[in-house]
Amino acid sequence: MSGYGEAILVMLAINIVVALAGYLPLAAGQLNLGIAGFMAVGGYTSAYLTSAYHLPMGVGMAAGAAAAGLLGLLVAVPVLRTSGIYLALATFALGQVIQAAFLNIEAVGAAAGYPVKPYAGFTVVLSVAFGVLVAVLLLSRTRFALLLTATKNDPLVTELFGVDVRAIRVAAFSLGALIAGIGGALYAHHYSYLEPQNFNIMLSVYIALYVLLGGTQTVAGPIVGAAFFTLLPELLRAGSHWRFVIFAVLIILVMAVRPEGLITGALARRLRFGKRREAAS
Amino acid sequence: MSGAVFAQQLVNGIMLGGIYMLIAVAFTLAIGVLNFLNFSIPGIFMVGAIATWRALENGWPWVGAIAAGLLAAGVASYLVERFTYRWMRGLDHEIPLVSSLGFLILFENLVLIGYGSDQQTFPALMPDFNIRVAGLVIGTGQLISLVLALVLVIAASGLLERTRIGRGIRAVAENADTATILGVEIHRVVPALFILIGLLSGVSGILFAMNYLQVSAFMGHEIGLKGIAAMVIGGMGNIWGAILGGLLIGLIEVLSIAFFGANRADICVYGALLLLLVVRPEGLLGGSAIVREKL
Amino acid sequence: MKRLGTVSAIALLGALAFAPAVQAASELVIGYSMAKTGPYVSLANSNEIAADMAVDEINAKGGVNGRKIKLTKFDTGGNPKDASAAVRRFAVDDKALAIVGPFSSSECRVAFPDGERMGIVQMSMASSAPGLTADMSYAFRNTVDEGKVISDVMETFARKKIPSARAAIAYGTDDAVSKAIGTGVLPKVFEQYKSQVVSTVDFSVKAFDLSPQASQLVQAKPEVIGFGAPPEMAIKLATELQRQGLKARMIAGTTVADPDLPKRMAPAGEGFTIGTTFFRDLNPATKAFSAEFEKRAKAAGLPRTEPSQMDAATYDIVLMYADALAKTKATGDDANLAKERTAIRDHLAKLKNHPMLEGPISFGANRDSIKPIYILEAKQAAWTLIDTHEPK
Amino acid sequence: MLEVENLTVRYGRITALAELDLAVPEGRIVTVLGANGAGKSSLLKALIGLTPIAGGAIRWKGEAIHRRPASERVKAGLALVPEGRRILVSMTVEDNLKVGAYHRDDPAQVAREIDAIYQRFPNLAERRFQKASCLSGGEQQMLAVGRALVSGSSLMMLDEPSLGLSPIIIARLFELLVELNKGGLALLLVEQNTNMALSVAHEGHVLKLGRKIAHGTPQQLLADARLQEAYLGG
Repeated sequence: MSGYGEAILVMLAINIVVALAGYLPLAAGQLNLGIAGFMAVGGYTSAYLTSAYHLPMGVGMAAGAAAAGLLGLLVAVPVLRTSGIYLALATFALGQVIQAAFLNIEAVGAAAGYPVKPYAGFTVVLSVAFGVLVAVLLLSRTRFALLLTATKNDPLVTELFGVDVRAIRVAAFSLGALIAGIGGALYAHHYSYLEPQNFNIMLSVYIALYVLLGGTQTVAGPIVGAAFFTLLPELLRAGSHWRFVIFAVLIILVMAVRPEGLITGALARRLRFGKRREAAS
Repeated sequence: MSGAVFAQQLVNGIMLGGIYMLIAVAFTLAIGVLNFLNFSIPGIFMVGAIATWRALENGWPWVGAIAAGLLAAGVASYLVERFTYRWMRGLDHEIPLVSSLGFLILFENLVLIGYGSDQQTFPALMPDFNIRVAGLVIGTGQLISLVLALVLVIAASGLLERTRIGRGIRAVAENADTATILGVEIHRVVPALFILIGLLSGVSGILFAMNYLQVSAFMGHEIGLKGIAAMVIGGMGNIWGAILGGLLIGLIEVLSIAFFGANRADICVYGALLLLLVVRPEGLLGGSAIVREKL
Repeated sequence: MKRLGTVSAIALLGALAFAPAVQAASELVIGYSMAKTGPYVSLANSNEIAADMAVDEINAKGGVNGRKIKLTKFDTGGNPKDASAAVRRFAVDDKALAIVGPFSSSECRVAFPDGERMGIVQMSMASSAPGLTADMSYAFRNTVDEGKVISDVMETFARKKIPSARAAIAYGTDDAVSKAIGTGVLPKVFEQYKSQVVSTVDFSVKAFDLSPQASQLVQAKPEVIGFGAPPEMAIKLATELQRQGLKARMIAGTTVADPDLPKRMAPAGEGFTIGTTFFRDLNPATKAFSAEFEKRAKAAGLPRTEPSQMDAATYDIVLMYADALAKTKATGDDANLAKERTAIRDHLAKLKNHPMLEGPISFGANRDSIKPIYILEAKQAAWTLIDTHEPK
Repeated sequence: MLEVENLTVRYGRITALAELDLAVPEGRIVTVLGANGAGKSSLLKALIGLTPIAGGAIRWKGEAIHRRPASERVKAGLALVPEGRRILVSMTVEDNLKVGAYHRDDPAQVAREIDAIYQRFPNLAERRFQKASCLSGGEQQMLAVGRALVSGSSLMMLDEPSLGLSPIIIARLFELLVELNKGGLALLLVEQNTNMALSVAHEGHVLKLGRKIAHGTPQQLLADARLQEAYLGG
């Protein structure tokens, strides 16, 4: 494969991981605008443990994921008292606070950034991303996924069925944070350098866009969304500096034509049904 | 810190708050009435300022240039309504958000292509645009923004409270279906509101350019984020809250810079926002907002 | 079936788009990592003109080793991830011998380790964050140490007896270079020149309101303010200081070396003094370069037509590469690529007082360049040369 | 005055109303009866313009109005008192009434009519500057009717006005409706409270699962087995 192709696939893999991190809470109706913050926690934790204590990269990544997940759990409890747009804004504030905090932590270089020693190459990044994808796919076939949708569509009725809606929400939010931590760790070890400025609000917003543009109803949605945002600017390279203008117009048009996202549940069912039909014939 | 410096810092904070107010009001109108976190507002803010700057560069008189800036901002906001809100009314509140971000990217990149990423110098209205009282320096431009923000908000509040279109807007804010059966023309009220939001953002952008003598493609980012914080702190949907929130954010920012350094300012500002959202999500003046139930 | 067709069409499209660029074997390829989109577009757009100028000049004289030079370009948008993709593309797909760029320090931090793993030289024209090339061997920067530059500014002040007993420091906290200047470089330089630091203020490089910082500076009444941040912030601070009524001379290193700066900050910037590595009216060569650059920039419709320090550095990087290709007799053949790339590195690392547009250039132990520093003062909306420090 | 021909309303694949014919002559009270899901609310929403129609025609004073937006239909003289009242609780009582007169251009006349409503409902007058959320259910219904009145309508459509009200309040409400009708206002009354509705109406239609199954005077309908069937679902 070409060097450029590899580089793009790595970007895509990391973007799919963080898109899945945004997808889980969104499937339960929570817009997390602080995913970049959780990525930063995962990335910095793994980078620090592997660089300062020479732990193996796998251990560092696991610790990064755990740290991000734990922070998610800690903030989910108070933050999930709010809902809808309030939650989106609370997570936005949280992401800003985390970014500002890393600007002040001298142990990881503060504004100067932090070099990351162990290197995660093409194979490592793609394997880990694939693992995350499979895990989320398996999760989506369990009762949990059903509860996420139910929680999103009608929390009151879901509660009446004896489901602890709050626990479902907290779980979705924390799991998303954990996956964001994995994404951040992959970023850290592949790109070998962390700066707080990398984890800004626009990154969080773009991740939310991956999911919303792709569709929040199936796991395929965030994947397609991440691919759209990763590959389209590359395909538009010929357009030189007009490429982001074309890109923006495409976002607006896609949302106008398919406001529920590119991949809706109905479309996914039709595709799956079609596949079965093909297999049968 | 001496008393004189502290007094100057208070003035600085209030003046900065004056800049945040108008943009916070624009956000609060979009959220309060339409339940729409309109991310294109920082872009419209920038469009208003850039258009004014271009007109001035082309030798237009001040009044004409400002009119051009306001027109550009109004048109930009109308476009956002036409291609985001109108097509997606009644869907999840995240969806127009995505398209409004598309517009932010669009506006910024168009300006980037046209005029580059450099900050451009905005001509000064007069050589020393300041008032000096008892050792305090007060920016006239900022003072005008502050007063204008208050006047515009009183006007907007009056418009909402006392006029027919204002009642229509409030009716739509509470329940679009009910407003429809009462004969409110949603297809007119909503675009009108968007144009109002665009004009407020545009005024804010132009005042910003006059005060800080600069325009650039990304000028709306920082102020947009602070504007959102100000809106939430005051209470979403409450225009008086936006005023209070703008002032508070301005003061928190300036005082935290003065006491703890610029590195800590964002922690203070957004930490306050986070704390408020956890403790009192409806905001400081949330009780009397345009509408509460549906958020 | 139909779906299969669609899927394969998309796959084909993707394969086409991401396929390596095919090159003619007769050319020597140099990669150019540039930022045509994103936050650095204005500064980096003009670099491209300088790079093209250098390539055109070399090829007009018959190229190198009997072959033409070919510059393959990749737009990073100022984004570290794209700078990393650029290195891979140049090294693997384009079989480039060396890489011009990347532009910013953030990009270098990610792209340099990649270049190290792939064994290909990169040379940045703008990155000046300290310590970026430590632990590397293929990473070069045609930029100078900010500590040296600012110390030269103070040396000039001492020579010319410009008052600088009371000093203040103003710097950006959320940018690596700015913070290093504010917390590392400036305190040391002021101590060395016996200036008392009476106030230190910091700000975010994204800030637009510097009134709280200016109020603190006004209170401290310094004679000279050491400044570490991008040029935009210099304009903001100078304007705000003038508004609050402080007259003090600001000094800075290469981070603010924008040819248009005095014009953009006028009249607030009067007396602003910087050290830089390029001055357009220095000699016939720089004047000729500037004239040709201006012509091309106008033709390209760029807003700024006067070459900056980064433009001159880019031009010199291409010329240094051409020289290295000639001296190492590079062929660009696949079989010898790795060896030739390393030979280029070894040649460049040994460069001493090599005559270039910017003046004689050498590379130090950490492969950052050592070259003359020109001290410029803003007078009546233009830079004037007040002193030159040749490398020792 | 109002003529409905072949009206069909669909939500996706579900047909809520099929080929309905109906007329409300000037000054008359017409009631539409039926169980839950019979299509009564869909009919009113289609008439006011809240739900698009899938077929048929709606004529108002001889003119086809089914392609016009709701705001124009209100302006032309149609008013709807929706199910559940739909009072704007974030606004004051007075503002609710003023929104009712949204499209009217004669503020002085509107002010007089609002005063008349206050005289009729002293409870509302007492709370004119308070938020409508502080009103009781009965007061809210009066406000909803008042709001429809100030729109200057000549046909008032009411969707289940008696729902959730005490018998005393219901009785007062129907007294009021009869009085308004005597003043010349035509009414289209959708009710589950069959007896109450038929006691005031001039004629009635019975719907079942979106189709009309009976039509006649109250006396005819009360004697008609199909009315029982509509509710018992037999």
